[in-house]
Amino acid sequence: MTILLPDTKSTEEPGTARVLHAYLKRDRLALAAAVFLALFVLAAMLGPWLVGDAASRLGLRQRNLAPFSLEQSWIYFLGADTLGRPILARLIVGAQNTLGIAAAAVFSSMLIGGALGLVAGYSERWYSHLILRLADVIMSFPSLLLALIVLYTLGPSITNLVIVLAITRMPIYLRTARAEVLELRERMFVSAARSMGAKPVRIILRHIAPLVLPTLVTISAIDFATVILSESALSFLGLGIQPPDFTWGAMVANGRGYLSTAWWIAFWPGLAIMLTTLSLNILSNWARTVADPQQRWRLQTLRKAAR
Amino acid sequence: MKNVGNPILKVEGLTVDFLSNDEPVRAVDNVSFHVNRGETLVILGESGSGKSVSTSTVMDLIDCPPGDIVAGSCLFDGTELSRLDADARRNINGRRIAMIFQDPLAYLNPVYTVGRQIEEVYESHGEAGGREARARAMELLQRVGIPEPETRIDYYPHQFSGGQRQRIMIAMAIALKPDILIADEPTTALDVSVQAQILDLLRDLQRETGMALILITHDLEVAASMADRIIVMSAGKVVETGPAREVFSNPKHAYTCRLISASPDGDPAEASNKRATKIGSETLLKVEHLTKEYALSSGAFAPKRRFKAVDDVSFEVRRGETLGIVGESGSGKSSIARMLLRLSDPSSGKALFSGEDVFEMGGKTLMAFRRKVQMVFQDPFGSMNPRMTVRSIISEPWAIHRDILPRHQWKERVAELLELVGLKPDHADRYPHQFSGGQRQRIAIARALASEPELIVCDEAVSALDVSIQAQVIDLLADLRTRLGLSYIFITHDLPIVRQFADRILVMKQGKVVEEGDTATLFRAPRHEYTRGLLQAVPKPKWLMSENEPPAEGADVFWSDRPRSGSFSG
Amino acid sequence: MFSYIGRRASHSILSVIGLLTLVFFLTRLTGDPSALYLPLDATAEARAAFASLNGLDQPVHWQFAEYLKDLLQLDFGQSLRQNRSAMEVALQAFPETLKLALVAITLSTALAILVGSLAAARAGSLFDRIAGVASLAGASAPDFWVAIVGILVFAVGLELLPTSGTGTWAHWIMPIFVLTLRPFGLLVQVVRGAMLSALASPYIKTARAKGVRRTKIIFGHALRNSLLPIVTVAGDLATSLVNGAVVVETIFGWPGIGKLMIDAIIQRDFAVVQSTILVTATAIFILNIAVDLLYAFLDPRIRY
Amino acid sequence: MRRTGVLTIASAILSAAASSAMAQGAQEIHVVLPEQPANLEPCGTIITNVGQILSQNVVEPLTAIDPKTGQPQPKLATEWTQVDPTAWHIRLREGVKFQDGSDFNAEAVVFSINRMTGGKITCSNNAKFGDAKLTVTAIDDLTVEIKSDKPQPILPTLLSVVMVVSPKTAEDKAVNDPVGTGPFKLSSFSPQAVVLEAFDGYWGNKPEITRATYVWRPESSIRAAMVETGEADLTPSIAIQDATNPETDFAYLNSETTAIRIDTSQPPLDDLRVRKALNLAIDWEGMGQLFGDDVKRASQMVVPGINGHDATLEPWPYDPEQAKKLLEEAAADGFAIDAEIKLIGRNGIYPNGAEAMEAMMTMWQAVGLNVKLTMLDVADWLRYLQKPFPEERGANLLQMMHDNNKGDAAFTIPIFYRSSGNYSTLSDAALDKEIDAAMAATGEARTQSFKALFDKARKEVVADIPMFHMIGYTRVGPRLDWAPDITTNSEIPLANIRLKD
Repeated sequence: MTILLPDTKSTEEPGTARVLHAYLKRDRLALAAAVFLALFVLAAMLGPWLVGDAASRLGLRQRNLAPFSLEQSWIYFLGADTLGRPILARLIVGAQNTLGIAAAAVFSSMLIGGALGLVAGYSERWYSHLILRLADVIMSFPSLLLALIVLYTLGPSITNLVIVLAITRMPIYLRTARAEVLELRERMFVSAARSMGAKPVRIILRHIAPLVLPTLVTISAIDFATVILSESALSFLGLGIQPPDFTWGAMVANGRGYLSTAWWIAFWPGLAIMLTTLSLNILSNWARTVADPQQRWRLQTLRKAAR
Repeated sequence: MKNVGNPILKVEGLTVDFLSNDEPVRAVDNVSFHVNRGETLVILGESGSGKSVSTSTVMDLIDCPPGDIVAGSCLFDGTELSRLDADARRNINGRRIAMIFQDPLAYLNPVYTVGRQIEEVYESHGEAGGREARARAMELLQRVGIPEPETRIDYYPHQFSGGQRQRIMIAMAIALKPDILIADEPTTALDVSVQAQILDLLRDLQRETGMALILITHDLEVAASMADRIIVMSAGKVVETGPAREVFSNPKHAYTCRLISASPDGDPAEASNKRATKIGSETLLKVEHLTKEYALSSGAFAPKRRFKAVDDVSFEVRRGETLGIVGESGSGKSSIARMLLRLSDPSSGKALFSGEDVFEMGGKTLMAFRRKVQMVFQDPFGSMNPRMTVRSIISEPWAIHRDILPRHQWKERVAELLELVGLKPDHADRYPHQFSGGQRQRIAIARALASEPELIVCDEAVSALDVSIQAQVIDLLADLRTRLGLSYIFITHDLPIVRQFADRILVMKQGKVVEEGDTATLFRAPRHEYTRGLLQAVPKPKWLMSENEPPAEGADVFWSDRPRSGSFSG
Repeated sequence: MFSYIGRRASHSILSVIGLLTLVFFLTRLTGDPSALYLPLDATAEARAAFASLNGLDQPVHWQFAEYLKDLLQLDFGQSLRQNRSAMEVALQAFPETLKLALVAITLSTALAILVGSLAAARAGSLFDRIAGVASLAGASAPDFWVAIVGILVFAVGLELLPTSGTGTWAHWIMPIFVLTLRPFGLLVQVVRGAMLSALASPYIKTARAKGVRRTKIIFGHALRNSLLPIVTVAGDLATSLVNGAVVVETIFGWPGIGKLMIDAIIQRDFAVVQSTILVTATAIFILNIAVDLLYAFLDPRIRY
Repeated sequence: MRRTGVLTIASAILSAAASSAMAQGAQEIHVVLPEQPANLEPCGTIITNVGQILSQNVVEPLTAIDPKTGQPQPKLATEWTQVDPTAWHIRLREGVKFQDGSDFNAEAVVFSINRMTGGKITCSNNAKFGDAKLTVTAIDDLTVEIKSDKPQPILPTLLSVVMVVSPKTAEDKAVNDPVGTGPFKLSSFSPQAVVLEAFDGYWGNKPEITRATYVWRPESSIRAAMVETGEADLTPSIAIQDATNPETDFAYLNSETTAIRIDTSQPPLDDLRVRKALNLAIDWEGMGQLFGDDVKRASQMVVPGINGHDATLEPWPYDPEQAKKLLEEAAADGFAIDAEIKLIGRNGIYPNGAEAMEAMMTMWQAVGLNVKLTMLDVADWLRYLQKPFPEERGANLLQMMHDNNKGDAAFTIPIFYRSSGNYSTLSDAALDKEIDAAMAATGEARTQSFKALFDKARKEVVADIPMFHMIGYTRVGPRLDWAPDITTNSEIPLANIRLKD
């Protein structure tokens, strides 16, 4: 704490829903981002119920239907794709795969990377060196090669795509977790626990992991965006999700050939990706501000005293 | 020399808020003070009293928002500061008013050489540049007592000791001979002997330049030894003001009285000691020839140097006894604690606990030992996991040692322990950061007690606390000793505290024990030169020193006995 | 210092060996190249001849032993596709990628430092918000999408820039723009965050108390201390760029190593895959050491 | 916002740079190909991107196929006679020189054929000869004799893949610096471009173009844009959606036929009714939309112009009701029509290939078949295409495309329908016999036999679902006077390209 902030305890604790809500309302951009994300997540969850099988219904005679035409039903409001399927419906259904794949990949890479990072940071035995070298190897292993290997040996499926993305993102969490542990394990409460006779497993799980987690979660928000983008880059190269499954990334990749003739095919999913990743980035910025006692005031309604 | 002319700085009715979601937090409330040329004004207060905020306002260091200057005026040399534009105020900073801070390592830019940082003062005010600035910086370093300034000028802050860094800060502050020097807790992080040197330096410089000195401190002795006038702040308000001697000898405000009486040795030491009444004859812990060596590598090709942090230390603790281990930073006292708790391994030596060598223990014996010996750490916040509730913190020993207490009794026992250390049972569901420093240390003690230990090692356990809190925690420890028959190893750099509390004292210097004896004897007739030095480094009140005369040794019985109050160890 | 570099080098060599081993065996899980190199109607004999000609009929561990033996003699194998040494192919492509990567990372770092510092200095201002959203928006769009739209707009629509290819400096503009977007967006965030925390540091108070000018506080003190996290992230981003900007290289016809690698992977040109990975891994290892040395240069407290 | 910023700066400075980049010499053309040629080995000219650069430009074959009749025409060979069923005499053109100055003669032809068949290099063209063993001898300076171990009635057709190279070419190593007799010689080959320059000593007519630069971009829209902006003059194989300008974009029937292979050995696909239903369930007119208006519905695996193509053979109509009925009948007979059928597609097989598979999957599902699409990478897909097929493949339909540009159905029928055929899932001894007979026949008998076989395949066997004879789109810049044809997929003879003034 610097001299400039009085050493008084704040009467409120950030973390309660009410306060977070107030902070969110103060930052309109973050609020908009949260609303967007909530919408997308809702769409992902309710998608099938909302649009039924419209997303895969062929309409070969309304291929590349332009958007905003009101002659067709509302579902064609954003136009139709190369097989005449309504883009709106595909966006809604695609949200499920897109967000699901990214969430699963981010979660598993955070879990595995974080766990390995905890071990590598806390222990100085041979296996922590092995873990570090492994991280090095993964980091210089081209993700495209990995994608191809998995595609070929395990076959195309959503699970396998998640495996590829999770493995490629893992070193980030591993390195971050390790760096945090290196610092945390010197902290006094760890010494205190050791002096009480706590075993390493207890120290790692009970004392260190809960403090590493917020950092990892912050990274994961940005990583979520990265994963959505790398998934779409894989689709561009033909190594991503395979038809008939699709994601927004795959929709952009498939529509790219029509950018000059039917821009809407690649535009809407591209916009969806952009808004999602942008929202995540904005929200993670917001969360960082909330978590930082030096900056938190920016989100508060500063009420001046009466003069 | 004192109180001549108009005040160089006059602060009137200053009120500063910090804004947040709720009601603004009033950091400074209607504070007025002034300082004259050549005078030393001490602002005394405990943490959170708002003493730093008022001077930071003068320096335009408060960011608004979240700060909010509600009212007040700062009249500097006849100019109202709040009417000046940013550039004019910048020009005053460093040239006419300078400031030094508590933690010079943090307050010096780590990536620039100290020379460059001093030269920057000249450059920023267009006073000098290039060679000239460098020459003047070198002169300054010389003046503040940095050895070999020609070479050290190109060193980085981290390459200096704590005292030297503060000297460098001072050099920077006096570069342009300011009218006022504001020193914000300048010696708090320093050892007693270094503190004395820095205070001497400040006094000398003040005499040379005739500047006014505003010293902000929570330390009664430092305040007394420097102050011409004193203002005492509490909760953002000025509660007492007046000439130093008057305030100290005749405190009027209740807060000031409490502050002065709370200092650990407010009453004559021998009368109010909290030492053990019954000491058993049974030896609980016997340490023999304990040594800890570190290998220092100073470069790729240089041979490894060896450094003994603890050098052949032997001592005994009897059941029911409190052993004080005293030393300045780097004396090896904390290394002993870490080794005894098996947090690090000794290079050689033995420690027999109830007859068994601690360092040979393993498995079950070690677990049993961990139950019987507990540690209370210096920083009560750092020693508790911020993500755990008080309940899980206190019950952690039971989770580790499954045989102490069945799980269904945990809740009840936590409540008992909280009451035992003077907290409420319903505090159990809160988190550490919701407590004050003293309360946190009580929680730490409750946790230590949870495993029903026989020996508690307190490593600077009260050093981070405010004076008034220190006394309460010591009282608690003494009380628990009587009630539970505990033994303590009490490690501190603060002589007066051990004087009250320890039965026997070990004085350490550079890893070696230089003196050992029972408390009363050691304080009455210190045998070793180092011990004497430590006792004498405690600052003496200014009004007992004659001008131009270095502080006399043992000038006044009352004040030489009067301890330094709470301080951080470096 | 030397011992540090030595230690790092030995770690990296271990990692590279591990990497090559892994790549060797895993690529061979991806199927038989003969199917790709011979016409669909080639006979079984032709396939067998192809396999024995290229040593693909041996057991995999035997092939690996051969590969290691050749490696020791600095023979990195022949490219099946290109009829020449695989290493020659990789080394020809690598400088093209390196050129792009260096320009892109330098440009994005420089711009990000400028924009991020100004945003942090005026945190909460309109400029801060616009800079934040605009840079993030750039970083949030799929790069191939930006690239194609860029070509359609600037080359086809406005006829300002060449569509693709190499040659004049005008050919650099769009690839660099696309490559810069994402690093720039991420770095602006990093710079802003690092600057905000640096500006809240105690030594900034000291500088203010000394009467140092605001621009000098921002760029001299805060920025100088923020460089460490910036270098860390920029280093990571540079690593991924050095690994090849596949999408940009593919779309703009830039003959770099990323495009080479993806072609080699899809075509099962194993020797080229191995050689490109060896080249990029070595480059990344050198880059990492350079970043570490830069740390020590930037922060006098860091000594190896 | 950023873009407009870039725009204003760019517009001020760049127009000059951009236009200079597009400036081209009068006699020089730029061709942009979809893919980088991996190498320039003249023995690999049947690979599209190699052939489009080298074939007829740098190296020339002994014979050339007439795109209209499918009959071999003289090139470096002027005459040929079959002396007995296993031997042919080939008369060579006189006065031809290689680009390195050596003479073209019988020795050179012997060298070239031996180099191709020798097995020391990987030679794609050699595959056209199947497992035939050739012995080549020089009879005199300009006559060679080619003997084979079994009758080769269409040897002159096969000779169109024999690219003659200078005898100085390395015999045991694939090369990237081919030397042939063509009107152009290789000037440079870098990862960015291939440059050809006119060869002064060419035996035939001097081409108008003196220099040609080949570059490559995989994105069709970018290639189209390059021709539009004048950066390039010609690009083959643009996607249908990019062929928007009737002035520059030429559609031509190429030799490719798309189809789905039905694995007749796996239930329920072993039932003829199910196979017919598969053909009837597709909305062919709607599907055609995916491939452009000029696309031609296919009833057999070869395009018109190929010896054996039956122009009277009707393609399957769209009749979902009939399909459902057939499936009901099959189900009634105990065929598990609800079993999962894997539809195996290949990434990037042809433009809109994945979309076509998605559409067909949906249509089959609509008639009640449980079809599930899996898109595979080339190498993975090949395992299903070629024998030996994977053991546990289950019922499967395979997306494929067949390219017969060699004038004769002999390059199609045996591999698809004979039990020994590499892609064949059939094992019908009677059919095998019929095919063998057709292969040995010559003249009109050969044509009629092949036609009969295609009829049988369409009506009785139904081992595949022929889709379309594909249309290629090529964008040709306004400077050029040239139109693509069926051969454009394998060669772009620069000598045929004229420049408008």
